[in-house]
Amino acid sequence: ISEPLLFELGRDGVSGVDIEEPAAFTPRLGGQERQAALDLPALSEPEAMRHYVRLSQKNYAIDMGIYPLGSCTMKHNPRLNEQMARLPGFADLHPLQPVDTVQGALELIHECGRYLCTLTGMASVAMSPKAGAHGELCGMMSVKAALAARGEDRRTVLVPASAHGTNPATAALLGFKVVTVPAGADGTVAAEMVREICAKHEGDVAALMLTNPNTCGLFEPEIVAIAEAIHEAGGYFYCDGANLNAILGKVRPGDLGVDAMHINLHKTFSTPHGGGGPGAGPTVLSEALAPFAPLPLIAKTEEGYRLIETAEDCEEKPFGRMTAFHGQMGMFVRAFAWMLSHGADGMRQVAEDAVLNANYVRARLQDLMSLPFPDHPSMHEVLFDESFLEETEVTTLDFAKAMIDEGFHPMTMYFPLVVKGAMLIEPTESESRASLDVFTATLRDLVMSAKAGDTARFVEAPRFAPRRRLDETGAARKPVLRWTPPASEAEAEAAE
Amino acid sequence: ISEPLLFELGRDGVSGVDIEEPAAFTPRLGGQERQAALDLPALSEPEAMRHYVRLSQKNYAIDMGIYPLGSCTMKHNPRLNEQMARLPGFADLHPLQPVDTVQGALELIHECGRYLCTLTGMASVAMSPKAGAHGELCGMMSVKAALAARGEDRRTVLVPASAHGTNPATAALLGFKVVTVPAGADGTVAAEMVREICAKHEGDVAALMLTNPNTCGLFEPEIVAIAEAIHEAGGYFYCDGANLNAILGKVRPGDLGVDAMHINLHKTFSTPHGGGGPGAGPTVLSEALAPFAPLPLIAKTEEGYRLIETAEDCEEKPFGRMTAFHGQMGMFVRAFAWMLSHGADGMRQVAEDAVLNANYVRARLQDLMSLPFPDHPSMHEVLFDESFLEETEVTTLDFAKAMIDEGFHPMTMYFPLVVKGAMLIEPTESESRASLDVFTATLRDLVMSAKAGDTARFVEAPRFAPRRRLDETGAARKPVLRWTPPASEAEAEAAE
Amino acid sequence: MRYLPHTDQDRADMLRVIGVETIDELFRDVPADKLLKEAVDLPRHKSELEVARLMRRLAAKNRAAGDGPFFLGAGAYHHHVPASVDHIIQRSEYLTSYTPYQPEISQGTLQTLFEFQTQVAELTGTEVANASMYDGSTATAEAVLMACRVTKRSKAVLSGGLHPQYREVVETLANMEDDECISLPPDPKGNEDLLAEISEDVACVVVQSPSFYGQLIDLKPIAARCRETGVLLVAVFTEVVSLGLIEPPGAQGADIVVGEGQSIGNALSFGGPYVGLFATKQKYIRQMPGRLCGETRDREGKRGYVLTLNTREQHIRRDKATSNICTNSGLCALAFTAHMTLLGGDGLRKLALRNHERACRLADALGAISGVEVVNESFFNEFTIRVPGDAAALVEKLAEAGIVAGLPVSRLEPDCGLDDLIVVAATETATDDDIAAYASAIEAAL
Amino acid sequence: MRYLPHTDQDRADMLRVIGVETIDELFRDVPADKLLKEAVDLPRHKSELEVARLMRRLAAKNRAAGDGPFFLGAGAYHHHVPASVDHIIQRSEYLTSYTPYQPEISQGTLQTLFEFQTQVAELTGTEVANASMYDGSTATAEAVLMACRVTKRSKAVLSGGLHPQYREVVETLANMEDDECISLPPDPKGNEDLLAEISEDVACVVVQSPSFYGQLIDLKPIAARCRETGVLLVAVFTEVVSLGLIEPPGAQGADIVVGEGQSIGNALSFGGPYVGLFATKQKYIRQMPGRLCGETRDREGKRGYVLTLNTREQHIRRDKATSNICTNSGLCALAFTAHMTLLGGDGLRKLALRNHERACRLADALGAISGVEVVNESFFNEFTIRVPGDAAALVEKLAEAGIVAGLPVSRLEPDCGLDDLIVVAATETATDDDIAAYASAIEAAL
Repeated sequence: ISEPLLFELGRDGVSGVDIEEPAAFTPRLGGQERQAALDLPALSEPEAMRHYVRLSQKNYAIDMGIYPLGSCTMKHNPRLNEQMARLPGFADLHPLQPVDTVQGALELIHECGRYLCTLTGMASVAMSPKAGAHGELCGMMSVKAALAARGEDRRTVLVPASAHGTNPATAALLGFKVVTVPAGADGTVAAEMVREICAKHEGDVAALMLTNPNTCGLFEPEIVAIAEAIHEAGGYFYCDGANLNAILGKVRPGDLGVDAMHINLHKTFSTPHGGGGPGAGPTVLSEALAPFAPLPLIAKTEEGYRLIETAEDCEEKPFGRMTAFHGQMGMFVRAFAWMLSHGADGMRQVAEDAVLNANYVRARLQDLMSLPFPDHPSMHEVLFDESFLEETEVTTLDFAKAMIDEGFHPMTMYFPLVVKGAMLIEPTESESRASLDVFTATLRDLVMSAKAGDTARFVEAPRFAPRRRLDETGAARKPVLRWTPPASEAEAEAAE
Repeated sequence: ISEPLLFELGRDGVSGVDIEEPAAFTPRLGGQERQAALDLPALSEPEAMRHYVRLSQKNYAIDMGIYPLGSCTMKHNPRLNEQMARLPGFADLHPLQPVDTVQGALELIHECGRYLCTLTGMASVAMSPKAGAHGELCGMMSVKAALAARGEDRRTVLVPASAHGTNPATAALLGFKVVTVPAGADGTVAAEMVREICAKHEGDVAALMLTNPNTCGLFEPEIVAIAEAIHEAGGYFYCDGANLNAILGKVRPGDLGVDAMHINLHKTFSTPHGGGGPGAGPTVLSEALAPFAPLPLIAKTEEGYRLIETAEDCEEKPFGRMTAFHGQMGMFVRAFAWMLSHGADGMRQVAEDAVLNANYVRARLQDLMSLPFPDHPSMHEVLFDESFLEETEVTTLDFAKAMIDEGFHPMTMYFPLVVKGAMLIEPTESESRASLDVFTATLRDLVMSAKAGDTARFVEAPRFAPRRRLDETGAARKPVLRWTPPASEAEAEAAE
Repeated sequence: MRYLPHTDQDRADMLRVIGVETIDELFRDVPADKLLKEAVDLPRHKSELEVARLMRRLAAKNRAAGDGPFFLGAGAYHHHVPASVDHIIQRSEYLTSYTPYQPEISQGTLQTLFEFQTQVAELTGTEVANASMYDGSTATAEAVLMACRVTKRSKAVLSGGLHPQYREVVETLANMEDDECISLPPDPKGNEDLLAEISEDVACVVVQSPSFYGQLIDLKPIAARCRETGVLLVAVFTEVVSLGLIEPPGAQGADIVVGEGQSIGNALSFGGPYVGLFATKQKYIRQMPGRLCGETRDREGKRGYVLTLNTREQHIRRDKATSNICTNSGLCALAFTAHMTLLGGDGLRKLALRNHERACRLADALGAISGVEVVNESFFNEFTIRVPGDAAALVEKLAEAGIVAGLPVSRLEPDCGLDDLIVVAATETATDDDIAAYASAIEAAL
Repeated sequence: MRYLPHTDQDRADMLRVIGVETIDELFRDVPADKLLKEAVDLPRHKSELEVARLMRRLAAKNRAAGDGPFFLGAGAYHHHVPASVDHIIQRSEYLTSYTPYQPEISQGTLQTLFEFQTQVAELTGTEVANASMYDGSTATAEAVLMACRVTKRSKAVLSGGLHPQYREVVETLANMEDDECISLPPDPKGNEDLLAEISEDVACVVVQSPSFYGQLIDLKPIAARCRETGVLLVAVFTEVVSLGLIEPPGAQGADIVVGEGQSIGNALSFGGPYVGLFATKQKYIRQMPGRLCGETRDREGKRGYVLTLNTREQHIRRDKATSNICTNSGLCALAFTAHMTLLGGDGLRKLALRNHERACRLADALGAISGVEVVNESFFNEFTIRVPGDAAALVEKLAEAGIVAGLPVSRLEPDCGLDDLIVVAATETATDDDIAAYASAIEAAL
């Protein structure tokens, strides 16, 4: 059943809110009164509720089943954390209140940061970045600031081919030249290769941006040597923390030589993805980069917590400011509650269970699907490529869409780019063995079906979703990005 | 997709809660330690969340579409009221705290009661009944207590044929003899008929139990004369308040001569039905019955609100106690918020819109469906009978099940009993005209289809629901009321 | 008005379709002099902001249980309810659905009720349970009515350990039904001679364990005597968490087990809504009150659930119904089931142990104070203390000091010579600090 | 651990299926000396009850906006959000879904984003909007980057009425990108000479209205000058409710309109998460940052929605992407859209009028106090006052009296000679009593 757009449901004169009528007064708008029409219809509350509930039912969600998007860490979102974030003492708090009236909030941010530093073995943390990519930007800005403080204008940034797309985008945004580090045949980066590239760009190497565990789901075995190589070349080691879930409480990036790493609170620390955000990307920094962290800073003193909002107010050399205010407080509350709930023991167990689950999926599928990098154990996610579909007329995309008809969300497709038709499966620690058994049994059945030539099951998929396959090319060619009122009633009906 | 029972999902050693381990201590259970096995498996929180979310998706609900169950008043449930009921000052309050620590709660109950008395034109209210049927019991107990105080042992209670089933059940429970008042050909009760029956049972008439508007959706035109008749016979007039929504703010039952009426807060006042409760059934009483209201009573005094919990503590003659504590506080909060939100003007509009909607549905369908009582306007619900299906092989039940396939919840079927194959439609004020247009257009299409002989569309229905028609007879013949572990794995699989 | 979808234009158009000029033409069956010409004498509609402000102001006049040390039980208990439970019951699909009369589109509600019935039966050590009652007190009254139906006798004996308000509810109904009710005097220590009251003319005996005063009662000898005399044993509990640690009444021989389920999944909410549990033996199912959910198959053979044995109910049987109960406590039952699912048997045992441990520590702390006597020898998470002088005044004094100290027995049992008793509870929510604060406050107050 | 479904038995069985003995065999690529032998130095896991207790204790150390008179704005606003909005965003289907990469099973999220884009475009008087940014400040920085891409120039002029922290965010990014940034001095009254700064070498000029100080700015002459010089006008707002009453920037000729959407649907939440609004002209869509949702058809011709123009984005373009932004603010955008749907155009206008009226009354009340001067002649729901002496000290003093009096400008603009200014806001949440309390408190404090 199609749900109309709200603009097609709403009509003038209806309202979903009641607002007190002001007594007479003299406006002071200085000639800026709105002249333009404001053509936004309203729905009454019952209509609005029904509209958004009905629309919601067209979504897939973690609460409905496994969501095995590789590199996305779609784990259970505890509702305790939602409740805590809604306590008036957090939710109903203005970022610019007098600091004496927000001591609990500052304490929470400070403690949350301390936990993150302890877990990663790093010296300090910038809490304000709004999301992963923003945290990356923060990390690389601190690199740039540190280089500038050294009086150097290095421009080369090494990025492995398997990196998240945000890595080169971030480097480029800051004016760095991106040099790609090719992946080895086993899916990992060789320290020797890093050393070679550093040598080629001697004196110009600003940083290496590496994801570890990498996007093939493998732990970089030479990471310590890689860190040494980049440090010897005078560069900094930026680590993409998207895959932190695999090593939480098992390995500390700081011990590996990392200088900066963003942390996706909406992945490892379970703050809800919400259909695409909000995220939060606190960025931990080594001793070397710590002085360059952006504003604001929070300091614990004898008289309570201090909030440092201007460079004049501190001894550090902050490189500036990433955002107004202090970052994603609502996410800090959730992430901190998650850390308290799990504790040191539980977080370590999280990493172990996440890795266990990925390897279990791998063990249950490796005879039927193709594993491009069989030499290393997988960490929290397992990567297959499409060579097992070679003899069939089924593509990775078709295969993924067929999973929808079986009631599952597909895995990440066509990423990383280093293998052909990648299928990256990350079950997370939230899945029970029973859930993984059903999931892998379904995948096995699909593989058999593809190999048996039942192509229709794939190219026609999805058949049981709210929509069949959508024309994405058409959408991009002639973009329709907003609703416009139909020219006439007749046209409106024709359009349906 | 079938969702297993939690007992089939759960397993030992899993837990969805963490509980602090007590330090060593000496139990004082006096030999009452549990010896019996406690064979209840647990689910971890992610599994439990998924289980109950997936199960929820097999339900229909107001938030998904019209829920036109006649006599059930399935209206929009504002979420503000849910929020308010969860304020710690209400939700986290013990009923037996010192009264000085619960003054706000007592004030709320008292005010909520005052609103109900004002809306109904009655002298007082017993707030404690837990639901509609409980309120009925309360009302009839106060009748019995009043009769006893008069030193009379009257046993006859008049109940119209169209009454809710709870009416005769309540009267019988209290030892009254039920005498049925036949409905007139126009669906209403004639005062003359009441007078005749009273005459026949002279001196023994305890009360009349009447629903107004009645279950045919009609306002009893002779209600004032009926009230006079019962009063002249020395009986009391109990009015079933299930259909109060039709007359809220338009007519006060007290003005019509009513002595007692229960109010379903979960109907007229929108507290959520929650899949079958909890409800709340405050019962308003006339001057004549007010002294006999059950405990507890709340009195407003100069020093604050007093809570009267024992008969020794008051001047009234309470007939006893309906329940432990003070009634459905959580529902009072919601209902009071609803009343404040609507105000006197909004509540009057509610009744008008509810009546408007029912008559609109009637106007849109009366040419195709059969209206047993066309002489009176409908109030908040419209009653059809199955004579329009006479020439077809479709029953009222089939017709209702076919509505499910169209995405609607069916109306009330086979009630009231006074017409054959009753279909009772109550849209409530929450439905927009657009919603009613779609609903009635669908019903028209179904009627045409039935008349055109497309029997399969009906007898096969529902086809698109989570389940096809269920074997209710089999369920009652060999009742299986609980899960029991399968004798062996093999049997378990065979059962699926 | 934000909840009403019609515009004035809509209304006018719809009246035209109906064929009347004004809305009051549709109210023409109302006697003209009774139809109100204008709105009743109450304030006009308010914005959400105004309503919220007003309600918050009222809420702020109350002292919430979580605001400080809290030791009150006596039939309602302050427990922690997992956040996920509240999330589940707020799902539109559960919250805004009706009684599952159309089972094909109500399998969510029905399956959870089936799970509920199974959990309750297992917890209470009985064979079957219904889909919930209003609360513990009304469930107790219904149990007495059912016992009268089963035994065709009309006399009930109520133990002196029964919650006084439960007793009043039973007495009120019995009185109205012209049944006989023998209520034994208040019995803090659980040493009344109940066996002496059990004889062939009695329909049932009603015993609460843990008793209102916290005392654990051995039901087995009572059950034995009941069996001999054809009397039904109705066992009552107000604290369902106790079943995690103590022998369930069904296993001790009770015929009907009823109780309050609030402790699992449900907020205190100043006394309601709660969820009454009702369980009994398979052979009595056709005499049970309330709704029952049963397993069945659909046309394609798939397992499904329906409300069943409806012929007991009033919308079919009318004046021959087993009870006038119609509504159950569906959403509270769902909360119970969701919480119970998170706990499981092991979790409940752990929770119960933690409760018992807290209560033992509290008893030790209070018992150590000169002048304070712990009355009960065995108890679960609740017990009675004797204090010098007027207990009610002491509780008020402690409330002013921020401590909710328990229930002075005289509040519910005036004029019984029990003015020096306080019923005191400690759940998992009581911290060591809370217990210490109570002890020092009571010491200071004496 | 309540969130982890495995039992130790499950783990052992699964390791056997995998074919390893211990979990650490799966960690064998980690250098042995780096693999932690035991848990890090943090406390062990806590029960939900303990976590809730700890978090509540922290929350109780803060003074919530609703706790008393509150007049602080300056980029974040204390509004009432309807309860239904929060209910909607807590639906599992919205809350626990990912970015809609699989459109066939994400139509709920996608359609709401399409509704969001339409609402934002209409509100701002522009042609198209994206599916949201992190917040207003980062949206402003992205607007400057986009203007540089469009004009192929690299100099931005920032008005002195721009929020100081927005200015810093733009400056930080410009500095890092080696772009030039001309920031005009703080301009409380809105009388700076911006036109003089606009010339052919400028990529964009960034103007906020209502300004940080509350002043309403006429954008039309600035837009005209921009058109003459090929400069893009980036219009900024921090209070989206103002668009209900004042002429939208798009209609005044702005090329890019960015702002903070928090006021509609979103809590203050100590500064985040918020929702950045970003709108521009149709011709620039391929230069826009952030996600875009577009209408299309499925295989059967049914209308549906997809993320579109992804080729701008970093997972395709990598180092050629228009922005490094990946996440949007989806759930906050949904809250915005749900609240905006309840309001509609009329409701927003009424809400805006109520805000303006409250602010006018506050201005009258404060302006009447001797020594207090209202700086702005025109404003929406926020304005600046000048007080005798140190504004920061005064605000602290009033906070002790329970009144959150506004933002002392010196907190964000130290050493600018603006130590006597306070930015003050009044929304629909301010009652007459609140306003009176503020006025008498400030009078007493002076």
